[in-house]
Amino acid sequence: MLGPSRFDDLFETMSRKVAGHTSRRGLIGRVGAVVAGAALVPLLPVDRRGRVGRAEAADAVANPRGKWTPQDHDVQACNYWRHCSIDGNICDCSGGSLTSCPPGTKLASSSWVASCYNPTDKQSYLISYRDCCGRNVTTGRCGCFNTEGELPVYRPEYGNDIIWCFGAEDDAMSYHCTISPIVGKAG
Amino acid sequence: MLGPSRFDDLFETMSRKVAGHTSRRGLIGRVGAVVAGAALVPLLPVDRRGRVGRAEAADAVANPRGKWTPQDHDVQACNYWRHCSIDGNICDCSGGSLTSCPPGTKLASSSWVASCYNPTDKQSYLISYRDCCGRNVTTGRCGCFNTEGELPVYRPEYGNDIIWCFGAEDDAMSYHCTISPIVGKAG
Amino acid sequence: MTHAHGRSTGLPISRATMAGAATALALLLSATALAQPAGGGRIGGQSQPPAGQELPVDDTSVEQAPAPNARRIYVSDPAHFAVLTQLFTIDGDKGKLLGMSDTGFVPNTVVASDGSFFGTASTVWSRLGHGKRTDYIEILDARTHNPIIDIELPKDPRFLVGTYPMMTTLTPDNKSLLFYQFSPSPAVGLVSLTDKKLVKMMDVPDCYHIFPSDNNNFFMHCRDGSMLKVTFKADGSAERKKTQVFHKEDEYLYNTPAYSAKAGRIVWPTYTGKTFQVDVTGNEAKFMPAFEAFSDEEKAQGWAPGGWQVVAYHRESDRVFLLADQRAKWTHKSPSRFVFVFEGKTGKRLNKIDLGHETDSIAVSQDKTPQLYALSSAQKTLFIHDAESGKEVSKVDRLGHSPLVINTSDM
Amino acid sequence: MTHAHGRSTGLPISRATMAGAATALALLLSATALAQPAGGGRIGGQSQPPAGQELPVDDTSVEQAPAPNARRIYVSDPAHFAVLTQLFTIDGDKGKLLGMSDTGFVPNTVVASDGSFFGTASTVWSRLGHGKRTDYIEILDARTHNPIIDIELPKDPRFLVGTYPMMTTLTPDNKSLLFYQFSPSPAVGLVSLTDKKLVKMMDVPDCYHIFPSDNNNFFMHCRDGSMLKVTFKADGSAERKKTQVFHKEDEYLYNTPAYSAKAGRIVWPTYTGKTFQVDVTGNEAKFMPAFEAFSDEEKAQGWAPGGWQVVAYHRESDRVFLLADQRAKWTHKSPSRFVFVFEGKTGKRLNKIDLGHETDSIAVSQDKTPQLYALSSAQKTLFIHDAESGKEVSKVDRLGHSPLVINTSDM
Repeated sequence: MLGPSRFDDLFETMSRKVAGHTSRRGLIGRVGAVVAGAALVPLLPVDRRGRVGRAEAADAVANPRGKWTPQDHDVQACNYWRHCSIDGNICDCSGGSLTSCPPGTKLASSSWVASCYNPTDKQSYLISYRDCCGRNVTTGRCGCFNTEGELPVYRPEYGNDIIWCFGAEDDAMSYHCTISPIVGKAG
Repeated sequence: MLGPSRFDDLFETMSRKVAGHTSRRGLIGRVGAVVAGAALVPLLPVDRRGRVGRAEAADAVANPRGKWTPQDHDVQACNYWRHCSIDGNICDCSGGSLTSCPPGTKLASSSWVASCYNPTDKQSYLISYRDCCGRNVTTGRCGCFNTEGELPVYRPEYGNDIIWCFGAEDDAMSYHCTISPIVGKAG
Repeated sequence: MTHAHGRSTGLPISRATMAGAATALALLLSATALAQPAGGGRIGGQSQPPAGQELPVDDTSVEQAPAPNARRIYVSDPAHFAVLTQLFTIDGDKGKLLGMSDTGFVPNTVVASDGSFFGTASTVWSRLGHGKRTDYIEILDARTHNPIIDIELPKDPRFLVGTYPMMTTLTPDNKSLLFYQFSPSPAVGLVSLTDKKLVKMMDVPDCYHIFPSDNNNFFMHCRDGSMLKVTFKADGSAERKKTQVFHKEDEYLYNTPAYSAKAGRIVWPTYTGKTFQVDVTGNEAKFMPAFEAFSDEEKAQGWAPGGWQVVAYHRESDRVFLLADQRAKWTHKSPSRFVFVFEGKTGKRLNKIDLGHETDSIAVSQDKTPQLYALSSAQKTLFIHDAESGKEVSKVDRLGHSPLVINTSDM
Repeated sequence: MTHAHGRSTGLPISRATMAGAATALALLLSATALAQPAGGGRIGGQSQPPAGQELPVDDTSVEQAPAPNARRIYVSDPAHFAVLTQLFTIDGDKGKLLGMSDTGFVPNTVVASDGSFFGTASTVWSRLGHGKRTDYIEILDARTHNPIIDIELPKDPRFLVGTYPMMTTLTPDNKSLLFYQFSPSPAVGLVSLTDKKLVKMMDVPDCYHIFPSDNNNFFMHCRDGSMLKVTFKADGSAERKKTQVFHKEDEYLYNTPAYSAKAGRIVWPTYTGKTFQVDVTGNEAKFMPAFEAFSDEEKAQGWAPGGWQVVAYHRESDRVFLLADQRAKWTHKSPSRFVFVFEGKTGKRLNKIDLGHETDSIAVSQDKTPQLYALSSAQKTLFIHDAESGKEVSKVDRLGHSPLVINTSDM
């Protein structure tokens, strides 16, 4: 799991614009107080691009280069709106749900928050992708590959190739699947 | 690897008929002299039924319950005549050949000898199936499932489910693929 | 601790600002506030909407499987003898995958007689396909699917063989596990799950399979066509006694007989459908009259069993289910499309079920209105049928690479 | 010892009797006579037909791969992030699979600059997906494919990330391996392959990728758009120096740049095809003028790079190969069907190759008449093209589950 020093670094260098205007220590102090007792783990991207090619995913769009178009009725499909930035297996297909890990896995203690658009109520929500870890990947069960807004690895808060099982208990760093809970509305 | 005691047991109980008419010690003595320095490892069945369903094998016959019909032109096909009793992956598809293991694998020190009919010269040959071990199975590369003359596990000299990597060096008991060398003519 | 505990009403940046140009910092802040504590307590539970927070919030958790019942099914995928394999837990009532567990090379599955746990004996290497070899037994809780017992075995024993259900088994009290050793000499390993250790390798003659008739007795089947009774003590000291020869040399018994420990019944078909039954109640092997599943006319038409697990037995109704089809000789392990149902006591044929799909293995649940499970390796699918009508009621697909073995609880 | 040594001219049972009723004993005898010795010597070699033995006899052996050349290809299959993965060795000349090696979780492949060995950094657990975690480096001989070095790493370091070729690399002398650490803080691990141990974790700022410019210097790319030069000694003590910022914040550089250590050239396209090149010869970063792969008109038509490894560089001809297609925004990792060829020095477009198939990753061989390698994850196939004409000359299929990364030797 990332320690405070790494956390500081990320804060400091979050983006070029932000870095210049932010008092790192001040922010840390405030957030630290708020989440007292909680690990200071930045919730970085948990997505893993490349695991499943769009063309390979069971419910991928016909054109691997086509525009992402979300729907709001089939939770196990890759184009379900909450999965707008998932790159992994949907836990709902493997004994979990949109918000729960399958039995025997470990919930990662960190995640990446992204904003996804619900086409039904036309609102955007913050989704905190959390990995379920400690079991081998659920090959063939709803592997998805969505890369909306995905940035390179030197911008890890938006990057999508990182295995984010670092913080799971029992050193359970193998990847199984990902849940897509809503954690708030996005503006 | 099977030790002499196991070997003796098998000899003694090879079949009900044979067991009654054979002097175990006499046979062992003679064979032992012949293969002086060689391990007394019975070359039992190395086939593993059920790894690949006939219907699933790439070049399986259309009917999984149809009669086995050998051919003499495509070494990588499951119905190549030498594979008449193979149940595993053909090494020729994975960097080996009909008689050689792929690089990095270990040749099992024991094998199972079967009689296969060559439809071209209309002769039967003894094939000594040898396992190449110590690497994970070559998934999707010429898995075959032929069960001609295959008997239950209590007749292991004809059974086909045993992983015969017991004798491979370096404790390399994982299964990779199987070669089908000719070791003689069968009658 | 749920994320609700980590949520702050005093976040210095309002959510309204999160969309737009400055999202990087905002997202990280938001995310940090939601972080789980290291080694936090129970995961899950209802989260309270934080004060002053009207936004929708999902709680997160790790599922537990429902309490196991007779319709709990475990499907093992040996994955063409890969060194990494998987075991799928399925709810037969709902036709739903409950979870999956990692297993190693040629895994053999056991299920507690009360369903409370399941586990496997399998093999791993320190570098996947090579390196240091470890044979081990891992027992998992049927609800949490977390490992509760892990026992490493000594190096020699385990029989690396296509997975047969009765080659690794539990005693009826679920306190001991028995596994078969092929090399260097035939033996049965007695493992105490209570003491979490291998007690002893018990030598046996040239016999195979393990059918525990009670907590201190098991039967095996021997090359010569007899059964062997082994009576053992807690320390692994054992006595052996062979029965009569009960089948001919050319009557080839399948590697995957059905066994109900609670009924004390072994049901064992041959390649041609002649079906032997052994009653081992009272720790004595009583050989019931064998019955022919197929008439001579049917045999002439090619009817014969075929598949991996070709037979299942329902205890309460005394019914035998036999997977069969019309086939060429020596296709005894190829899939079949039909299940024939017989009364165990009489061998009378009661039904012929057209499954409608190629099937490699069958099993039945032990409840009063049993389900018939039909597994297709090629389709990677477990089909769930009503055992009485034969009608397909549900199915679970995408079961790994080549799922082959079904285990249920004899509960 | 070959089986010839074990063959007897005095076998008590003639081969003529082997067919027929008594085959069981005969087969076993025959087989026993052919048994390999335990721990026997070199396997293989020509067997002599035994005296008085006119029967056909095959010799058995374990293959060695041919001597590696510039057309030796390694294709890594992370298998959708499975904990057991595979690395395929391919002969580009023959379009033939030479063998395969087992690798672990998110394997990162390295290939010696003279082709003499290859290896991976990956992760295993003692119970497959769980248990004790071990990060390790395994180096295998390019001909025998046997492991020659195995180094276990301390627990924290390894970056578990989708496999990028330049996140784990070798120094040009092939004596040290450098790997990236993400957590708990950014660092580069210096591993001595000579001493077979981790020398030190060298702290670095928020920078990524490792481009060794000689045996004691490497460059990284930092979040702020600069490069970082790290000069290190054998003991891992290091000095760091940042360069100018060379690209804008919204110029998103791919995670998989091309790098030729022998040319000292990094070629690094953005999502839109603007291609940066850094010359690191003499251990100084010289930024060449970036070129646009696509005109404004082409960009308006949707032309942009896309795939996993989207760029390759041929040293001798100074050519840049870019994988691209017409696409929607944010599909930068989806496969493409075309390769655009540019002169490195000028950025002049020389060719547009229609591969004829969806391609996730490309690479080129470094010989005079290079091959262009085009890997399709979905088709599990490496297509081999002539890099000049673009014509497909051969292909190797059935490469595991989802092959993604190509490694060649910069020889």
